[in-house]
Amino acid sequence: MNDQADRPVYMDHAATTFMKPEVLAAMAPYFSQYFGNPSSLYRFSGEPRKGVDAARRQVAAALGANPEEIYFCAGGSEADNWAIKGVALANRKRGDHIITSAIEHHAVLHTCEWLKRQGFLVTYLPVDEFGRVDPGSVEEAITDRTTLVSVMTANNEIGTIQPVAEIGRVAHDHGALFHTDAVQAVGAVPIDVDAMNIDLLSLSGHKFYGPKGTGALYVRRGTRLENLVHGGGQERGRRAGTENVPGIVGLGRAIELATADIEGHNRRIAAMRDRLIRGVLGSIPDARLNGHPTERLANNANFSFRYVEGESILLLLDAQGICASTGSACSSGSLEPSHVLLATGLSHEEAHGSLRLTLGDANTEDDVDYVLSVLPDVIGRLRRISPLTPPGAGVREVD
Amino acid sequence: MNDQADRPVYMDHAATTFMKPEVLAAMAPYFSQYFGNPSSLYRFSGEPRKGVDAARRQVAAALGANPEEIYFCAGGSEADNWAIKGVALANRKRGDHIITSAIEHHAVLHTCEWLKRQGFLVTYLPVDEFGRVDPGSVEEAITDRTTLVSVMTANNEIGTIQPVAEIGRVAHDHGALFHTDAVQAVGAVPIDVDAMNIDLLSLSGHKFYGPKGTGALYVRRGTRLENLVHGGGQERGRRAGTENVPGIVGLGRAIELATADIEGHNRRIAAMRDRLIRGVLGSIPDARLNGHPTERLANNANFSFRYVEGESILLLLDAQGICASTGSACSSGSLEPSHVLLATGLSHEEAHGSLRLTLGDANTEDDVDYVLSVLPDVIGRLRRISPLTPPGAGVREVD
Amino acid sequence: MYTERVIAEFTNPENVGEMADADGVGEVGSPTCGDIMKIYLKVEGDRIADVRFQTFGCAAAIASSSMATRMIRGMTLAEAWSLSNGDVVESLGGLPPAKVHCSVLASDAIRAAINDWRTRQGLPPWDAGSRGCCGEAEPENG
Amino acid sequence: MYTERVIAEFTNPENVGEMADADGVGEVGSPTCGDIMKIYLKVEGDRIADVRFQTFGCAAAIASSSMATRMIRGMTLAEAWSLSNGDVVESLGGLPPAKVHCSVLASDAIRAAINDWRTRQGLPPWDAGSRGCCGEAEPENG
Ligand SMILES: Cc1ncc(COP(=O)(O)O)c(C=O)c1O
Ligand SMILES: Cc1ncc(COP(=O)(O)O)c(C=O)c1O
Repeated sequence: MNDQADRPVYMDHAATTFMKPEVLAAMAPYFSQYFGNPSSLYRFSGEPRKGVDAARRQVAAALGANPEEIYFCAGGSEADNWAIKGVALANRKRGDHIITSAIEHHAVLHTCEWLKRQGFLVTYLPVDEFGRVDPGSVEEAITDRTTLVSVMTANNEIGTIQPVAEIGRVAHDHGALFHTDAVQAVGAVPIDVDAMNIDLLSLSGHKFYGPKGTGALYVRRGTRLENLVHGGGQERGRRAGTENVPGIVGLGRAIELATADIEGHNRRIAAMRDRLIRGVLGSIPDARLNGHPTERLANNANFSFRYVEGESILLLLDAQGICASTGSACSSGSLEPSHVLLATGLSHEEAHGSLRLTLGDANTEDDVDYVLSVLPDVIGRLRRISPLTPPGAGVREVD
Repeated sequence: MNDQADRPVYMDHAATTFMKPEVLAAMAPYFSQYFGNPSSLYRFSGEPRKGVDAARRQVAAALGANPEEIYFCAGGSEADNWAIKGVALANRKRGDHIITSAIEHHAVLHTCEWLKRQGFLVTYLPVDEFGRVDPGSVEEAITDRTTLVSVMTANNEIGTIQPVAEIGRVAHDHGALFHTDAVQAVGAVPIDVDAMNIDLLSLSGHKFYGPKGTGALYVRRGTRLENLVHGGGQERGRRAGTENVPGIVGLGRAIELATADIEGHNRRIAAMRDRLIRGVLGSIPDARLNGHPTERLANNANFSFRYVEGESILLLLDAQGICASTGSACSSGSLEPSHVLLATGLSHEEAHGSLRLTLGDANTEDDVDYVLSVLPDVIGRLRRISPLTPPGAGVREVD
Repeated sequence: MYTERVIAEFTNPENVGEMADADGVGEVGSPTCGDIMKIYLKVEGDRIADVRFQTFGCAAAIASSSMATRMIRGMTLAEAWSLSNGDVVESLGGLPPAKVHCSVLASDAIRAAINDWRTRQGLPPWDAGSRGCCGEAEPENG
Repeated sequence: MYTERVIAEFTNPENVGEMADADGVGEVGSPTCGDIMKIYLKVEGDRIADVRFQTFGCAAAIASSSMATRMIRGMTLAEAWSLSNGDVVESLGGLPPAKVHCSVLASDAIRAAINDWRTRQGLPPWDAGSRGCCGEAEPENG
């Protein structure tokens, strides 16, 4: 064990990010000073209301949308649930068929499962070995009864970026709405809801250095959508609940920062990522990169290491002060391999041996060096324990 | 106009409260230092996880519940939606009837309307002139098909406290579950979920000096409940979404502070409230107190002033630096009088002329004096404009 | 939500009060709708020599009454008749969508007062159309 | 989620490796389940003289293998047979509910190795029951 646990080398930014000081600074006045309810009539509500309005403009600007098309909510999961149930239920008279992909986040997949239990039909599109959805497969799956196509902008595990504009085009050609879960994409993939044919888009503040428990749903004007949370008239009657003013203000500031220079940000992060990928594949045999070689998020590196299991890798890395993630999740009775990796054609064994390293704004080249110095030995140790390791396999000598 | 707008005499604590410094202090380390995802495996998740666990214990302690029965969510509205839809849908095979009251918050009423559109039957119990539900009326309304009774602990407009223990008893006697919206009650009404026969209870952080955008649902062990937000396995698989750790920690600290000395707090606040009520009724003719004379929240004073309309009162008070609220809400085309006041038997005119003053921890006796010095003149001015004012009516001379 | 002009007009309304010897009186609205507006006219020749109002209602209703009465003072009855609610809204620097009906009420009350004067004069009332008070709510968004 | 003892056992496991001249070998699990455990026994008389394991799996699986092999070294075969997964969990200071199956796998692997030894000796295998690997998930709450 080392004692870096409090300030480890954090490479799990796809899980959540720290909040930037600028974001906290923007939020600060709204906790106890401008604490009023933005919907109230008195002047004391002016500052909170201005804060919320400004945040709405900031989010809209980041997406190429109009402020009136932005609805604040409590996170990416709520936004996904709302978009998918909301469209499905509001358009039920028109059709009962929904198309999504096999590699969506559980917030989308479990919502679709719920809709199936309510009598809807759901098609799960397959992906290729890199995790890409073929827009042609949407064309094949879509019918007169299809009201919604939901495909994520970028995948949270393997980082693969989808051809959303083309998928949206197919949806529109057939009169269906197009929703995209952009929770991982904001700040990394430039978004223009018009150019990308997007009718609904989910995002989540804590994925781009904003506050946890904040999110937004973009809803194109005129879209038929049922409410998910009923009650008061907040968010123009579409999402009840006293507005989380500090959170909304923080979300606005965070998205502004995250989208100010996506290209420059990606260049810096991708350079580290590429060195990480080259270093890992160069020093560890029987390793593969999961996801797309080029159409991937700048911060995402996802590997499969044969003969070993992901949680073990994670915990040995943790013992060395490195925070990472794996697609191998624990449920009672067995390890659940990542549905995303299986959908790309990996075997269970390969899917179990996955490691996700996701870079962020606080990472340095030193962090990459440190991971590259630790990881080969970690994989080597676990392979020496594994009954699957063929004699001789293990760790390549680094030259 | 005075220039107190930035720091007005704030008497709208039922709408929202400022956040206490202790609460912000508790949250502070979790924004950017202990920012990790509490569900992750590495040690860096330890602090966030401990923070969430401690908050769960704090909320449980405030309700006489077990920590495993507390589920965090994003606010009172979400908690109400979740409880009511969740129980109704999960128990649909057993029954399709729900009982609630005519004076619930819109988060409950609009949720019930939604369920009606899904084919459920809803009974709205009447209230007496003080806004109380008669447990006997629950007994009359309940049938074999009733799966849920939902009656709020205390009303947000008129402050009336309901006989929840008795209502819960009737529900249980007939095999129905009992939910209560305690959003206004936490910190003012001592809660014991067992003694009060409560199966589900909603609360919202920003009503007791905690963070906005935080809430919790208490769910008695073994209660059949569908999820509202589907997705990841957070909150033991019942409420998806990356945990809002700072918000949860703040909610925990706030509820601990709010319930540390409910009796002492109520004594102090009720003394101010009673002076306010006496002063208003003593100086303004044709005024009445809405709600129950004794079974009411310590901080709530709600009046009807004949011949005048609430929004006008509000804006004239605002011009004098006083923040208050009215049941007279504006919707397109007409003024919507409060459904709560109408349910207590008020005429439209009386319901339109309502004013709610809700005290809080920062209010002082001076604030009460100030309101008492301003309000009679405000009502007098509006009455002089009103065609309804009978000759001679207006403001009683204060002696 | 209100413009400064609305707030100023509301907090210091003009032409407030009853007029005992009015030549024409118009009242519209009801307590159920939440607004009642009563306009009193003093007519000299075909001009409005004096005007007063009494209003039960929200800030927008009071501001609209005050503004409308200021606007029609000195007008001919025909000019006052053709004052549209849009003119009132414009003079107030705008009203929130949910409050536009208050300005409609003001012009309705003026027309009612003018027709009351005409009736008292034995003239046939002009055709005011019927706009009701509790209009249907327009969906705010989509 | 893991106790310190689990982490310690996992990061520094004992008895790791293949045993070329084992007297009994037991393997349970599958890559599909995500855990494979292989136990090698050296038997002298009716006692376990030496023991090795190889495990593909999570930290709990590796820690359980290490702990179980340490516990049975020196035991009679009958004693080792009756080692329950609960004994292993206890020695580890507890396992999260979702991970208890890993300890079951460890005692299953030991029994498989013992029966392999018995079969090689021409003895009838003891009855191990059948516990499978991918157990049904218990609902966590309510
Ligand atoms: C009684 C009651 N229930 C529910 C709510 C909704 O809570 P929130 O606005 O925090 O979602 C409120 C407050 O607005 C309330 O007073
Ligand atoms: C692609 C994707 N969608 C949805 C979510 C859910 O977002 P949240 O946890 O903020 O609710 C996440 C992250 O957890 C995600 O990565």
